[in-house]
Amino acid sequence: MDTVADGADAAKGADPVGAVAPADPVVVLDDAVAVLGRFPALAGISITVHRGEIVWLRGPNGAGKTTLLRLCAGLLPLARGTGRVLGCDLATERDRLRPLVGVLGHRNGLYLDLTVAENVAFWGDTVGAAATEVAAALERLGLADRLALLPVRRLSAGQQRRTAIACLIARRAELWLLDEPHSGLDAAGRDDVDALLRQAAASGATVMVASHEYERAGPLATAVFDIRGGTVMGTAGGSVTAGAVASPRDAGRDR
Amino acid sequence: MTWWRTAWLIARRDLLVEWRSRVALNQVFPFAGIVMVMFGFAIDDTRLMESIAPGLVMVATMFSLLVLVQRSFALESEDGALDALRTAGVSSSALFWGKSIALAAQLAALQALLIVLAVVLYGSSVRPAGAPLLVATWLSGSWGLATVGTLYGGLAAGARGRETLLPLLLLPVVAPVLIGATRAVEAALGARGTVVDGWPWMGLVAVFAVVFCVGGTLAFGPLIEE
Amino acid sequence: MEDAGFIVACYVVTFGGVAAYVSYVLRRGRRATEQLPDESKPWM
Amino acid sequence: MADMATGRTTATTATAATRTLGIVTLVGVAWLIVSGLLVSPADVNQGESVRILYLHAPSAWVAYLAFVVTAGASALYLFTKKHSLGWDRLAGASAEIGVLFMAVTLVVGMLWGRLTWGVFWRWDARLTTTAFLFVTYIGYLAVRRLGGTPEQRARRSGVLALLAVLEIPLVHFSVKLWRGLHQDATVLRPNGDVKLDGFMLFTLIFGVAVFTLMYVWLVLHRQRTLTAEDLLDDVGLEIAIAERRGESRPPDLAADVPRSDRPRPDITVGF
Repeated sequence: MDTVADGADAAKGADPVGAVAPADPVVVLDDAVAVLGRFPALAGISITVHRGEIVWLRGPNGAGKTTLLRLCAGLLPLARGTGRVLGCDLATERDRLRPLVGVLGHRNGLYLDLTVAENVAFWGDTVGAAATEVAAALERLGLADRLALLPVRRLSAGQQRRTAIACLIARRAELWLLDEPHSGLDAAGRDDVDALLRQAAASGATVMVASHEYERAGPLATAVFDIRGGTVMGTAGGSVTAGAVASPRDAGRDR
Repeated sequence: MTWWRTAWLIARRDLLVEWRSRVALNQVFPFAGIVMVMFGFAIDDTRLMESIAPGLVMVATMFSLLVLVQRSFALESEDGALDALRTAGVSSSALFWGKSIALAAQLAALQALLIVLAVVLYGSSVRPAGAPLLVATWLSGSWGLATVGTLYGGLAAGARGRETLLPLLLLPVVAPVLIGATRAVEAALGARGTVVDGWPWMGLVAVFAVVFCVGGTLAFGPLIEE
Repeated sequence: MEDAGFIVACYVVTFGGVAAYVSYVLRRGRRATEQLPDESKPWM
Repeated sequence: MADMATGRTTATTATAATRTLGIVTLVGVAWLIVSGLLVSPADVNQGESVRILYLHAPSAWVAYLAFVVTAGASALYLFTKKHSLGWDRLAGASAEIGVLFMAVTLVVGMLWGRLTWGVFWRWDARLTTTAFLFVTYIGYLAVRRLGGTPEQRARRSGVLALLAVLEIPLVHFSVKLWRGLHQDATVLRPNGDVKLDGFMLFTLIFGVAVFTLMYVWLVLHRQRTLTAEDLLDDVGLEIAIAERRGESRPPDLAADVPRSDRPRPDITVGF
């Protein structure tokens, strides 16, 4: 760490070149534009997210929240501007970035004809998770018993969502990008998600959540971005500085 | 996670989905069978049918290939699994091989069924001397069609109008397999020429399989990338 | 002479087809270029 | 938009060079028609129908040339560091012209076949390969129209053009082998057994030259049209970005400004 940037509180213009040290920003977007067809879903957005934060993306439908999450996952090309996520340049290193993030989109990314257990095991296998980790993930989401043997197609929307979250746990991501993670879940499921996200952040992962659920996301978030018209209108809430979560390693990574 | 293990994981997953949903078994195979029966109605000439049976088998395979390729990518896009695969760090070449292996297995089963149907419906018979040629053509044809189908299926998967784009892209490309496999099977079944005449045709099919296997391994990533 | 009809048809098809395409390209080019200033056009 | 503050706007893809080229080509075409239809003599074997050769062979030549250019430009796009979209647009323009000339070749070939063979279509190796090539590049053009970013279009279609290079020899070889089986009696093949005397040969070579000039002229214009359209898309994107950003203003401010009067970005910015 260079001492020059010390007092500047990770000034926005600072060049984030170099290895990702704990206090380095995990996501830095500068005037980023992402295009869906001809439509600029993100119209020049600039944000900085630090390690260990839980960022709540708030805004009306069509504001660009989903696109922002997909851009940060390396799933969409950057049309204009610059961006760097987990030390990877969004223009050139999306291949390297994608395995480092965990995404929960609108859709669950499940194979509807396979059982819950098969789905979680498959997604665990793709990232090399051990069988015990997969079992633990199923257990944690309350999918371990009878449900695990049912095809996903026969589950309710909430149960499918739980399965997707179990798949997400089995993957040890450094950056969690969640689009409406609470949708379809009952109260207990929502509590599970909240606890999970807190634990992930405490153990050094970074979380970005797009949500319309104020009473859920509000208490959870350490920073809030108001997204509207494909840009950030403002930041609010108890935005933590880099120093506040300086050393997440002691929390361990028990997931 | 080695490359081979990933490819195998994908192949196993695709075959497991097929085993659970039985779409190929319950819908595509009967479709191919009914195509054979319809050819029988349309041609209505036993001697002619016997001599063109190999061609009809390959044409029915081509039609079924289109349906199987669509299905192979529909199960990825049904619930957004393609994005999940991309963020799981699955390399595109491993994905290509995995899906090709699964598709080749289904095609091999399908062609075996169609050959049996040709024997039953059109009166074709397998010469003992032609059996090795038939098996070699069967395997290389299945692999060639599977690789080229996966390659172009992946390109069409995310596109508007994919149902119509896929045949437009795929059918001109598979012409060498259609020609080569038909001639080789004709030789093997004794519909035309000697068995020895069939081997160069099998070679053509094998060359096709190798070319598109290599081409697909290299090209699949850029084609499906957004 | 029956052949003459075919031969003339060939010439008509060839140059008629090309002419139709030329007019399509020019019209499309005019529509696109009239909204752009000259200094942005690399060929100018 | 001709009243824009900066610079002139000339609504054309032409330049002095292409105008000259166009005039030369037109004169050439006129002479080719006169020479091919009237001046040149009839062939001993083929009779008058040899006059079709002066169209058929050059248009086939241009079609193949166009596809070679498409493959080369695609390779240059994919394998150069800069990934210049100019190569992609050249590939697209050339493929479109190739499809046009391939269609002309097929139609003229069929008419000629009707004259010399008595049938429109024969399952001749060259004819069949040509038909496959035609369909392949129609598919290529369909993929170019799939949408997405220009880079995505360029990458996809570039890979597809290189795959077509793999495919064409295979198709041609297999069709040739396939035909070899049938041992058809030798018949009049287009330009196979035509005895070209000096003037006829000259007319043929002249036709190839004129068609090549036609190709160059077309490819220049088509590529410029594509360039202009891509630039317009960029401008449209700038406007769309500004409008999109406008959504993020507080509603009361946005209400003050009627939609059409919202400040638009100067169209020349960014070039």
